[in-house]
Amino acid sequence: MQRNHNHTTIVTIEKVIDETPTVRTLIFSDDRMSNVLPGQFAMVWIPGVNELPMSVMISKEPGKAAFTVRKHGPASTGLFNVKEGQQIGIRGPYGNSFDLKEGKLLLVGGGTGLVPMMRLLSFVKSTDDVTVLIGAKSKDEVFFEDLANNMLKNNPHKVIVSTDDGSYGEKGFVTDLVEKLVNESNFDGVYACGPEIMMYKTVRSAHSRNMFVQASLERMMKCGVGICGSCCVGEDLVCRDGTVFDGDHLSSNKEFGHFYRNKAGILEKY
Amino acid sequence: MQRNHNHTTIVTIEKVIDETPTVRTLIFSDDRMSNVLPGQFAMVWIPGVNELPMSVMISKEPGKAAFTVRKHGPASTGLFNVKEGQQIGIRGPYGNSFDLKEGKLLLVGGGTGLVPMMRLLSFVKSTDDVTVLIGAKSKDEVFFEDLANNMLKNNPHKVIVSTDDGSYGEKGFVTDLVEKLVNESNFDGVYACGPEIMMYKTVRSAHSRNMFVQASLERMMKCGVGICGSCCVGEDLVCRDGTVFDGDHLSSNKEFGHFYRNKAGILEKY
Amino acid sequence: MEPSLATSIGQIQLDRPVMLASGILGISLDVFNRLYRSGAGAVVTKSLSTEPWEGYPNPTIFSVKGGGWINAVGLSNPGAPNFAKMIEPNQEVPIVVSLVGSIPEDFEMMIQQFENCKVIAYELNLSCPHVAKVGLEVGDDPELVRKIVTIAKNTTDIPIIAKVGLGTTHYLNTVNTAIDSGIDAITAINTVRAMAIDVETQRPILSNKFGGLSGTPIKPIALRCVYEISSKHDIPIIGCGGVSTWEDAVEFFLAGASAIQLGSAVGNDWIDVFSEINNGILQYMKRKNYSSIKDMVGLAKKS
Amino acid sequence: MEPSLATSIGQIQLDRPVMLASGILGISLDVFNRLYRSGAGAVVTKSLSTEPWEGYPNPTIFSVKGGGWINAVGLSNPGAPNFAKMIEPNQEVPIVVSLVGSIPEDFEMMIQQFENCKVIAYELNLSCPHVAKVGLEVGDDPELVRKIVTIAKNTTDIPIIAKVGLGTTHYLNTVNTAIDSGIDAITAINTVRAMAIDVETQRPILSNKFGGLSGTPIKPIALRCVYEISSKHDIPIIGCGGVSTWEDAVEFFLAGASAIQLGSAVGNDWIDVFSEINNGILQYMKRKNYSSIKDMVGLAKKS
Ligand SMILES: Cc1cc2nc3c(=O)[nH]c(=O)nc-3n(C[C@H](O)[C@H](O)[C@H](O)COP(=O)(O)OP(=O)(O)OC[C@H]3O[C@@H](n4cnc5c(N)ncnc54)[C@H](O)[C@@H]3O)c2cc1C
Ligand SMILES: Cc1cc2nc3c(=O)[nH]c(=O)nc-3n(C[C@H](O)[C@H](O)[C@H](O)COP(=O)(O)OP(=O)(O)OC[C@H]3O[C@@H](n4cnc5c(N)ncnc54)[C@H](O)[C@@H]3O)c2cc1C
Ligand SMILES: Cc1cc2nc3c(=O)[nH]c(=O)nc-3n(C[C@H](O)[C@H](O)[C@H](O)COP(=O)(O)O)c2cc1C
Ligand SMILES: Cc1cc2nc3c(=O)[nH]c(=O)nc-3n(C[C@H](O)[C@H](O)[C@H](O)COP(=O)(O)O)c2cc1C
Ligand code: FES
Ligand code: FES
Repeated sequence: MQRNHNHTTIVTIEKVIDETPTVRTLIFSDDRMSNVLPGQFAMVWIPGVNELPMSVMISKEPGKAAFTVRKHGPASTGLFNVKEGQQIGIRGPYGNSFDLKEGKLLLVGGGTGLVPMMRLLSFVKSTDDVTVLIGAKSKDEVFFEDLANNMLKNNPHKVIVSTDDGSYGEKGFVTDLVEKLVNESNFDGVYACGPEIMMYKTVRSAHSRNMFVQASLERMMKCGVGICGSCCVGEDLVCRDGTVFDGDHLSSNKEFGHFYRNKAGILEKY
Repeated sequence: MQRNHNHTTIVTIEKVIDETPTVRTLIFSDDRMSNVLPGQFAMVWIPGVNELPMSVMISKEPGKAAFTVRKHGPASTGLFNVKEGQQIGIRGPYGNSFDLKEGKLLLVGGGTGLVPMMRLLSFVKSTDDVTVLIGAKSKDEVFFEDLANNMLKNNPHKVIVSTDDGSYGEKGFVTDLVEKLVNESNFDGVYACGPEIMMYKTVRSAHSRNMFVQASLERMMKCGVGICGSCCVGEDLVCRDGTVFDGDHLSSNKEFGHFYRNKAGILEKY
Repeated sequence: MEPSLATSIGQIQLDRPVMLASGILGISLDVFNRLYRSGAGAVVTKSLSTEPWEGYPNPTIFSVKGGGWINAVGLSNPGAPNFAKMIEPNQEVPIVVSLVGSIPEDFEMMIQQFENCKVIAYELNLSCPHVAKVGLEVGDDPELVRKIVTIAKNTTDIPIIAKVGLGTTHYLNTVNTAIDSGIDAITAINTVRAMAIDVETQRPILSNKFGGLSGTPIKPIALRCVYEISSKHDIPIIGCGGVSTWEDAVEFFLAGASAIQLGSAVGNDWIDVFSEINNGILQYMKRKNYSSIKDMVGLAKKS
Repeated sequence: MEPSLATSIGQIQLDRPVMLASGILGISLDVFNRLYRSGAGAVVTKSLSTEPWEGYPNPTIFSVKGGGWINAVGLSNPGAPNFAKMIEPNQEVPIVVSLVGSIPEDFEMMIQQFENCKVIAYELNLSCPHVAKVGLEVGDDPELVRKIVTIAKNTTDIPIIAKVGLGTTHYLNTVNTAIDSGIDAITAINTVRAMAIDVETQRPILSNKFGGLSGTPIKPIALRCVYEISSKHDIPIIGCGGVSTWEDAVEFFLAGASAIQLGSAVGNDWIDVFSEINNGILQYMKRKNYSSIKDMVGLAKKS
């Protein structure tokens, strides 16, 4: 089975949705990807451009899946520019997944880190009381707020947006909100995906209060299968041991929240 | 599946039975081989000696199988000399199998050609009326007579031995007996395995009377899987298209009964 | 319009681009006929020598993990004279005669045997052990390659193909020499030297100890060789090594091969493999709107 | 008595005979510690250069049929000086430092960086592109190999291993030269040059077009190399290429290797592969009544 995952499959982009000026969702058909667990990712090949890791986004239609990509460097810009009808290659799914608790849940997502959060939402029970925090720099960069509200319409829920500049929703860092919420009440599960510093603070806030918390890490990835070593964080390989790690484990990792490795593998400070 | 068949498995010879001064049966444990169909064969590696094709002999015990080998050239002598506790390599099973009819059956075997016949006997219905002809040069070389009688003890049956020199059973060539029997009564199925000329005559006798007849051919075999070409008879590859062929098909094959290929692949007359 | 599977390898015209590789089932005219009816575009004979060879004792073939085979049949063959007589009646099948020898004159003598036969090309198997230089193959000696190709070209007007492999010399040097000497096409590649040991009995499995690795494992290597040759030279190429699906065949076309040969796949999928691959190629060509094989040869070099 | 998994490669002593091959996860001391705890007998670092290298853009790795990988990570590495600092704290893990360079002085400079580190050996990766001769690798130039081995031996007393591969020159010549120049051991083999093309988008998949084939497909080739080297030379050998089970490892021992390295298997079976193979070897040794790995090294050559 493992071996088949690793073979590249060519899929055609059927639809492209502009989420923000710099974020797009690209929809394609693929049974395997439509059924991945929250937190799992694919290695996405943009022919002639690059290959990069992408969380697998949900799609409304069965048998379909998507990638939601923010235009950034050359690889992500290449994917961002893929048009309807064009072909890309995918392999995977790779990685483990979030361990979904029941009860009172807190989901914290920033930017495209919301992708695994949306898939996590598709697994919550209708009895769960779910709070979703969406962090963004400014109003322009907010997306998936409606989607989250819509997915939770039958749940007791709150979707709170906070922008650094206060141009939309609450003003301030999303992690300040996290600290406030975990201080006020106990959550059965806290889940984070987004910028490392956001995850680091979220984990610290929840873990210091003995709440179950998990974060899905991002590192430079070349192989996605645990061979090349480029994704290591301390002794963990994000692609294979993660991407999802427990707060417990992360709290003892000396690199999480502080260092990452560049393309040559040199440790650099965040 | 095909690929797994092709991997060599090492088995230990658990028991050696002397059938005649030049024929021995070697018993080993192997689930796959214990369940082969009549006509199927294995490629048998005698480490340090050679590898040769062998019909898979039945064994009384479940999960076991055997080879019954006549000491001849270097390869078969190598196998003949394998002692209890020694290891050999096997791959397969290879080849198709006999198509067992119901009713009045005639089985014609010579020498180690009796091996697939014994396995065929293990599949006959208790209502079948079975005649087994065993051909041999002389008394010394007769084996499996008791086994055949024993296997058929609940059937209407006859086991007839004929020796070329008349030292045991009827005197003469077994093919003369075949001609006599198919002349006297109609058989629903005639099956032959043994020296090519014996099979050739048996097929001719039965096929000319429109009886269903099959023979399991022997040719030089190097690969057993349809690559090397050494086992070809006309346009057929014995290892892959056979070893069992219908009388119909054989009657139109120009080489069957007349020619075989030597180790260099040169056609030689029988 | 239905795309056409026809292809040409220089002067050699084929109805279909999938050939049977040398050494595989290539022993009788009846089998050649059957293979041709089953979809093979041409059949390459076993490599023939001046005299009959018995080859090595068994085991001569071993199946390895990953869908490949190691073989050491030892070039067993009936010899060119016997073989020529056998294929004389042939009218229909496009036969490529594979030849093996250690001195240039061997090739002259053998080609002359086939004067009365319908042969579409000769393929020189350069992976024969070198008589003078122990451990080398014929293809490792540029001077010898030059002489063999020259004598073959001088003996017949029928196209001559050189089949190269990963010997001890860089195969691209052999290709260079063969082209300089007037070769018409290149088949790449032959099997790759390999071995297998049984851990229970603790001995090499093949009677010859070493053998040639073929099938799926060598496909990525063969593909790179075709791409390398076609990037350096303007010579028709036949890709060979590990083809078992239409995708494999198309990869070779895209890398620059005008036709492919296959052998090991027959051991897994039997003779049906030819029509399956032909059909796959045809569907692909329809989808991509190609009218002939030529339309895709070498496309991967453009990117 | 329980058999011992300890082995020696010349002067190099290992607790366990299964090493992590160069380029695989070999980037951080924390990971090295984890691998050692998981059963690796030693870890070989990524091949280090004098300066940091970013390597090629993605795709840098591709999975082929038959359980293999083609990679072209382009020897990305943090550079010897950075790396040396990183492993300075190491006390416990047997680390082999792999080095890559194109001039002999590179190796002198790099080895000096590790003066304060606990390193059990240096492995010279001779599959680095040749700067002067386009298309060649360092290992294809005997004169350069001689100089590199000599300078390395003169710079340190720690054992030096040469890692060879199927370059464009016969690898046995490289082995010869390395031995003549005083090498302590040989690792055979590196990846085999290969490629993959996507039939839909019709382009080579790896950004570098060509890459190195590793894993199951190359095992029979690597095994033959180990057997060939050990048949010709009395030099300690580390077998590398396609090991994924204990049987594979034992095959290499029987062919003449004193230890093995593996890489690709980690991509399939993850880090557990080390303890699984160690256990398998141990069971085998009990069954065959061996007390040490040495008892089986080279046995297949006796038959
Ligand atoms: C598991 C995982 C899931 C991801 N999911 C998404 C997603 O759903 N949507 C999304 O927009 N982005 C996602 N990313 C991030 C994405 O893969 C890219 O890293 C990011 O888009 C920047 O890449 P770039 O090549 O365009 O930028 P570059 O200009 O090439 O690089 C910018 C920075 O990104 C980092 N980077 C480069 N390549 C990679 C790489 N292959 N992996 C990780 N970091 C890299 C480098 O450290 C570099 O400093 C995910 C990353 C991981 C590891
Ligand atoms: C499908 C099949 C099933 C067989 N089953 C049995 C069996 O159950 N018991 C048994 O004793 N024998 C069996 N044989 C015959 C056996 O494989 C050998 O061919 C025979 O024992 C003589 O081999 P040798 O190498 O000892 O003799 P050699 O002295 O090497 O050869 C004697 C003659 O046998 C022929 N021969 C040699 N090698 C082979 C080969 N690999 N395949 C076919 N012919 C060969 C040659 O034409 C040669 O002239 C079977 C053969 C086939 C094809
Ligand atoms: C059993 C066997 C016999 C072979 N004999 C020959 C031969 O006689 N001459 C030759 O040039 N190649 C010979 N080869 C090599 C094949 O022609 C081909 O180059 C190689 O098997 C790679 O193709 P494949 O992977 O499709 O099998 C032989 C291969 C096998 C498996
Ligand atoms: C992703 C990857 C990176 C590699 N990098 C190096 C390297 O830096 N230096 C080196 O000598 N070999 C390198 N190799 C080759 C391996 O060390 C090893 O020789 C080869 O993969 C064969 O072993 P395997 O089949 O067990 O993987 C690399 C292999 C892979 C798959
Ligand atoms: S991305 Fe290569 S080890 Fe994780
Ligand atoms: S034995 Fe090789 S083709 Fe039949």
